[in-house]
Amino acid sequence: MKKLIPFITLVALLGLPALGLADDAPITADTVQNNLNFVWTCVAAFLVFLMQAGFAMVEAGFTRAKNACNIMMKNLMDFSVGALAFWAVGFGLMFGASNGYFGHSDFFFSGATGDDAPWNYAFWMFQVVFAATAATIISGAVAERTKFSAYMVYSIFVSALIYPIFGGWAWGSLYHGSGWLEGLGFIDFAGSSVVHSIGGWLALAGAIVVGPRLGKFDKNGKVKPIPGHNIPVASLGVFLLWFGWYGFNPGSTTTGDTSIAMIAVTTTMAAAAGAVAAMLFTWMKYGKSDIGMTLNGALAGLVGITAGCANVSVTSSVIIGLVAGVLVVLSVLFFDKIRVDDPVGAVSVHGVCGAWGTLAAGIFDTAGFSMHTVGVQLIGIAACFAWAFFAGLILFKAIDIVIGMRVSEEEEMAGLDFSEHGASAYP
Amino acid sequence: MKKLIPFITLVALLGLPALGLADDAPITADTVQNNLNFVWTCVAAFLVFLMQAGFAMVEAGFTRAKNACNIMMKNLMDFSVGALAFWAVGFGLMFGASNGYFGHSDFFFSGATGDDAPWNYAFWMFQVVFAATAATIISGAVAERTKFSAYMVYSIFVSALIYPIFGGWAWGSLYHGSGWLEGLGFIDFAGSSVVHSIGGWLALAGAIVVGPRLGKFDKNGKVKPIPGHNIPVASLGVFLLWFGWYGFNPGSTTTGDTSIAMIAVTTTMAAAAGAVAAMLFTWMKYGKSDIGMTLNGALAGLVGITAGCANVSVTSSVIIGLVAGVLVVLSVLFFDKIRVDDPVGAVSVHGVCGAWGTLAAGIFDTAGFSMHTVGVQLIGIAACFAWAFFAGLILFKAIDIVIGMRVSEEEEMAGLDFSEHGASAYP
Amino acid sequence: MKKLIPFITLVALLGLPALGLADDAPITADTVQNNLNFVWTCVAAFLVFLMQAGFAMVEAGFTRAKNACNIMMKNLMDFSVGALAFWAVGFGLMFGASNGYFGHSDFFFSGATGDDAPWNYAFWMFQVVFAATAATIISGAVAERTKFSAYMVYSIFVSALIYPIFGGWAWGSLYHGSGWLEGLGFIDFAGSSVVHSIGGWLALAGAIVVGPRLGKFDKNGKVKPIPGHNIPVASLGVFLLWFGWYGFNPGSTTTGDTSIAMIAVTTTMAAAAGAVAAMLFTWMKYGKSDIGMTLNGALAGLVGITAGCANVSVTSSVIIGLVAGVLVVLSVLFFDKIRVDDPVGAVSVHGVCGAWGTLAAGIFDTAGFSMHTVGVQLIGIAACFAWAFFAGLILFKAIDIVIGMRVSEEEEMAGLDFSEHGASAYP
Amino acid sequence: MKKIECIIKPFKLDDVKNALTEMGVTGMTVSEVRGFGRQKGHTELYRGAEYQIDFIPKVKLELVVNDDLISKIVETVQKEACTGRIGDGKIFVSPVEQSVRIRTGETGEDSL
Amino acid sequence: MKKIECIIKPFKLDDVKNALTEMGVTGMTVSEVRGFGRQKGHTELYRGAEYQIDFIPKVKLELVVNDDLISKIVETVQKEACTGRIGDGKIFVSPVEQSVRIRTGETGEDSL
Amino acid sequence: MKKIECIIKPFKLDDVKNALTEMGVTGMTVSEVRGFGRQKGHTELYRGAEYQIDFIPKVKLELVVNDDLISKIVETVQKEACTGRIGDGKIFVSPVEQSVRIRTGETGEDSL
Ligand SMILES: Nc1ncnc2c1ncn2[C@@H]1O[C@H](COP(=O)(O)OP(=O)(O)O)[C@@H](O)[C@H]1O
Ligand SMILES: Nc1ncnc2c1ncn2[C@@H]1O[C@H](COP(=O)(O)OP(=O)(O)O)[C@@H](O)[C@H]1O
Ligand SMILES: Nc1ncnc2c1ncn2[C@@H]1O[C@H](COP(=O)(O)OP(=O)(O)O)[C@@H](O)[C@H]1O
Repeated sequence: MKKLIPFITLVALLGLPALGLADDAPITADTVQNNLNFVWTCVAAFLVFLMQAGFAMVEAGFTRAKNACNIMMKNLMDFSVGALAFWAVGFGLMFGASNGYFGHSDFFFSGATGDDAPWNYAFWMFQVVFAATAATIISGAVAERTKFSAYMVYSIFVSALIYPIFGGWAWGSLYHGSGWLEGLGFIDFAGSSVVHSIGGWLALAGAIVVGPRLGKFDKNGKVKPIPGHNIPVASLGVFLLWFGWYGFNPGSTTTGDTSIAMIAVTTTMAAAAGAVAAMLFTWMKYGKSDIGMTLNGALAGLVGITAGCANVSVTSSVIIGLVAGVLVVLSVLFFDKIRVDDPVGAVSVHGVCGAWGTLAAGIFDTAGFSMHTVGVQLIGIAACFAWAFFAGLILFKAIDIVIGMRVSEEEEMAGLDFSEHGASAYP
Repeated sequence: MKKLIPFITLVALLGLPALGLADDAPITADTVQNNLNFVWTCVAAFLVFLMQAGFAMVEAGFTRAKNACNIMMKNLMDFSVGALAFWAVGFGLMFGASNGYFGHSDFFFSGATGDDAPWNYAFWMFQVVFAATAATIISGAVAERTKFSAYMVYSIFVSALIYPIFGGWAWGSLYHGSGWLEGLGFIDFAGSSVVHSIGGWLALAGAIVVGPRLGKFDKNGKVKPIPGHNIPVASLGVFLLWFGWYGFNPGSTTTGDTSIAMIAVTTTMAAAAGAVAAMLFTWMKYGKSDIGMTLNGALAGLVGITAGCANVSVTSSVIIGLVAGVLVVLSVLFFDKIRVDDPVGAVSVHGVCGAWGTLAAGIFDTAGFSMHTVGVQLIGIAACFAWAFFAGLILFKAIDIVIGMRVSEEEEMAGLDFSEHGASAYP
Repeated sequence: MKKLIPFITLVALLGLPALGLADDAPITADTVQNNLNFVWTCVAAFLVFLMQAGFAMVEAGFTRAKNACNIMMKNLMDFSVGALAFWAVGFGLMFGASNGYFGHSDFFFSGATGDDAPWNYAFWMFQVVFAATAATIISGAVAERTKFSAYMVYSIFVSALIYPIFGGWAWGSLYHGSGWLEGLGFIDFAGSSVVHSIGGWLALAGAIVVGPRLGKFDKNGKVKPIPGHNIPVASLGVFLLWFGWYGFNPGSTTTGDTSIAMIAVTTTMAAAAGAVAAMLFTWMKYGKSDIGMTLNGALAGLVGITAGCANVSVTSSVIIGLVAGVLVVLSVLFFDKIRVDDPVGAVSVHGVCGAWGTLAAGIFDTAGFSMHTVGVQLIGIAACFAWAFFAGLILFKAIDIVIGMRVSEEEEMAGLDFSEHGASAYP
Repeated sequence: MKKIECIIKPFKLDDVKNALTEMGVTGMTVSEVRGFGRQKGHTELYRGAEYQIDFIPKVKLELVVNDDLISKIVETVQKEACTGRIGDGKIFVSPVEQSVRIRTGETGEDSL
Repeated sequence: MKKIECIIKPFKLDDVKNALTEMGVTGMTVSEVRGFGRQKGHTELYRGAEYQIDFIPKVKLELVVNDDLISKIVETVQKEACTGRIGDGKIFVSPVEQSVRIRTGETGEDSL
Repeated sequence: MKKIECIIKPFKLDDVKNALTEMGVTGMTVSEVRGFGRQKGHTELYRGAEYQIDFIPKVKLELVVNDDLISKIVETVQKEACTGRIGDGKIFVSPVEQSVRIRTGETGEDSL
């Protein structure tokens, strides 16, 4: 523990008050606020990390038992491989000294480059969990049929290139960069677009390229549902994601200040409203409330409030959540109808509701409604779709050609647990 | 992220030290302490939120597979609907300007009302997760046989009326209110009565009105256990609840100060003692240690220490936990004997041990033992039971008459997953 | 809540800024920093607590359904019984006024002894969750065949004696003690040796004394794998452990300062690297990536970085993780070959990689490489093994003679859930 | 010696078992099966799409008994398992030529 | 009256069931089984050790039908369940002496 | 051609299977069942209340073989599955009239 390491003795001194020697080491309020910012930002990052577990549970619960190990591997690996890729390349592209389109410094992040090393670490820590989130989103949409090797490859490209480049456009100036989109005044506080829509539109491209699972659509194109194997696990995942979102949204202040409370409140209300809206809407539509949709509804509300969590009123957050909850249901049905097979609804939750959230952040801006703001938001939404979807198409097509995106029919029927990992989830 | 939103630039300034410009923005220690209070209160609220997942897992694990989806829906919905109801009505009743019996301001909480908006948000955030906890407690006691629609309705009434009114009596003055009970000097630091007993006695009323599950008691009234379908999941739930309790008890300071450590310690010791006591007690009683009871024992210890966590010694907390661990076992057996069917033991854990904890907070008060304090605690316990149990009976009876509390025999046998949601948890 | 309890009104005053009366109560930056240290240390302790759930899930997932309840009981009990034992005896031995070999004050920790009570509580809270971790590690290695009573007994001895004594050697001076090993300049920031190796070598002794599970090795000593029953649950456990590690490593500063960020980064990178290394290594070795090994790889990386998390560079942390990820695979195979049956790989993850991490903390020390430092680390590693393994052998042998370590063949075949607890995990 | 196979509604298992043991049946083997018949399945809802569940959970009871007991057992099962509602199930009787008790090697009647 | 037992590959169940219902079969009972045969199992990997899975998941289909339908049903099942790859399974026909519909007590042909 | 049905203790499955394959049996079908018999169940504890588990997990082994092999197989199974303790299970032999290999359409002996 601390005593054992020289280079933080200063810190140890600061710590000493705790050991009753306060008077020896006077420190300034600025220093303490700075420390508080570190504590808050790190704690928030840890909560966001836990979203990986949430995604893993949601995806596993909504798919079949024979692919559960593969899903765990994917979720563990897109974080692990993604973190390495973001460390080596992505962070520099996103936050390095930039020409407005991409950064070109701070590769193989060592914390040493640039000023003020300690804060670099805190900032990087918060950014890496965001990058991993974007990569994980795709996983669900291409589940149960994608080659593990192909998955590894695109995870690297997403964390190292696709996510950081758009991220730089919107958030670069938070560090050494500067992006054209933020230049316009684009509002995306915690990443409805930067993280969720990017992930969602990539997921769409992936689902299209890899194609639907065997048996998802019959010869006449009618949907034949493939129920997930463990709904309670999927629900646990949603609770974990919701919990992690309290790091995702309030944490995006990266300062421990009074603004986090209001962000936590809008986040809570939007999620609640999203779940309620989806529940009631399916109840009216089918005569029974649909649990899968309700779970998606809660996530839809969370994605929807992510952009505007810091600049909309509580009442607006409720409205944003309600709309997202209905939108996600319609969107899932729509993508089923156009025969895009998205086992967990990632495209609808993250892509569609991410776009909605970005728009809503403009419409309900507490700074007052202005066509200009809304216009900028629309530009951001369009840029996000264009970049993510087409970069995705190219990436996945390329992978498909080189190593193949999809396993063979036999392997798919046997399940990826066996064919990719020689394992079974519940032996 | 922060740069993007005007209204927290001050904050951003505070944050700047992190970016190495400390000197530009001198701030006071008071401001930093205030920020710290926000960070601590929000983090604590997030931990309490996770208790929703804990409750969901415990309840699902202790019931049958055919009702698992319904249980997830209930836990997701009592938080979501509850949050909306508490936002619209409950918060105002509990903390609004009050006549001593209920508040009558701050409805449809906008944060704008009253002074000092930012803190309102932090305070509200912490209160809403408490309200949701009270509502969730009932869920377990009426599981596997209650109509989902009835569940929705009473969740709204509990979060909007029953919980807030008693809460106002004990805690109103924390905000704009003032309650008669706190006026007497009633001690309930984190809510053994305000949250747990209220939930527990409502659960008792609910279990009585809805009646036992088919097959729980044979014609001679002998108990026929209906084992839960997933004990590891129930155990995970207990760990999550215990974790969340570290937000529940220490967080109730709503100030980031040195008192939280001692509260964390008493909370830990009471939970440990409760689990050990229940384990040993069942071991002696049945020759084997009973896992279900041991899990309940840990929760019993946590509920027991909730009232006194900040005003009893560590040794007292061990005693409180040991008593709670034995009490919960006897209580579960008692309610079985009087043929109240409580699938998860909610009444015993939250109702009975909540009362014990409230009493113990008086008996073991570090301020010294006084008959008066104990007397006040007894008044509080009685008021809590009277209010929650009878208000509950009326509420549930009314619902039973209007829409019916219970599903049909066929539906119950088929399982609520199918009959209420047309789903199955493990297709 | 706070208003209700006299003795923290000072605190309440500090809190008041939150209620808009800042000016009334001027406070110093030192006080606020001190409060921040409490908040940070407590939050970190809570995260470490959650590792208990992680261990429970990993162990349950990697073993058979018929022993799942027993595993939950063990994990709940080693924390509960362990906390009581550490409170009564262990803490005093580890941190009490010491002769360099063991402490002899602060038994039955009341917080009252010694100066500066509040900090005592925070410190104790952080230490108790560490002690519990060491005890839990053993659980996995002796799973599926150990008597519950024997388990209880050794948990007490580990938390009360074996862990604290070595802990005092390395960390005693953090409090009232002083250990010979720290005197030499031994580096073990967060406990690769103090917690993980101790647990791992005890696990080795336990696994040897209790012997392999029926059917793990055929007559010719060939390994016959006994697959775990729920890999997704094991994976959830790994995510929870990783999450908890963010309390374990950064929290070990026990001061809320800027150093925590860099520690969080090295922790993240080592875990990621460990997972990737194990995944690739098994892929090359078997033609398929092995999920069980990959999960162990992530944990191996975490254990490996624990000692050096605060004094190695980010690049070094990647190397440390990569090595750990390969090492754990080879180690698991090695212990299988020498017919030590460790169902979850606890010895390899915690013992072997703990030793590696301790060595690596010396090799990659940012203070610069020195044979002396490395030498001291080797002494520490040796002392750790010698103490834990032999003390363990004696302890387990003694227990075996007195009450027996192992259940009967019949009981083992029937499963411990039934034979020890008369229960089944999935009725 | 004959084998009686009964396919019944799961929740009837206890009643049937008790009735059989009361009349002196000492052994039977039970397995979970799914049935398809006049009692058509139901539709379930999954994330907004409905689908048909054709097979309904049933329990299959197998007993091998001496010929003299057959009629009595068939009768009892029929009585106990009957709810009068569609899907109650079937009873099938088929010949068994030989029976062995593994523990003792006894054969024929004594082995039951 | 005879019983037809079919052991088939799980993913063929739907096809077989549909074909049978089309030809007028009104009832059957299905159960999950594991098979051992020419189609040898596969090896799995668990934490670095390989092991052999001998038994392969199959589905067992049981129908009791009138003698006249036997050949037609056997033929249909054989056609529908056949992939031509090893492990397709078997069809066994055995005598049934008596059948009862529990709901009504009907016996013989009417009970099917 | 006859069907041999064996109900055995689960942990005996491997031994029995190995013995049978050694003696040249090429196929069998296995299913999880629960048994009721002389070996009475046990009581379990759930949240302080005890209850009786009547049905004990067993494994059912089904093989259809030529008549000439019957006695040898029955013998082997009896030997391998026997622990001498109550609950070892039963072996039942019953007639099979026809057998088809789905893959090839072969019938009779060749289909086994
Ligand atoms: N011909 C048959 N062969 C085998 N099992 C059958 C047959 N017909 C029905 N069953 C079984 O009996 C169950 C009940 O039959 P069903 O026709 O649904 O109602 P009922 O028994 O009232 O006629 C079915 O679910 C199926 O398991
Ligand atoms: N003699 C037998 N008795 C009972 N079931 C058998 C027998 N032989 C094969 N089976 C079942 O049929 C399935 C397929 O048989 P197998 O020999 O693997 O392929 P094929 O049917 O192509 O010959 C096996 O998995 C087993 O369930
Ligand atoms: N008459 C029977 N018909 C079908 N199965 C039976 C019969 N009697 C016993 N069994 C099966 O055999 C198993 C063992 O029988 P049991 O009487 O318990 O012991 P033993 O085989 O030693 O006599 C039972 O669990 C049951 O599955």
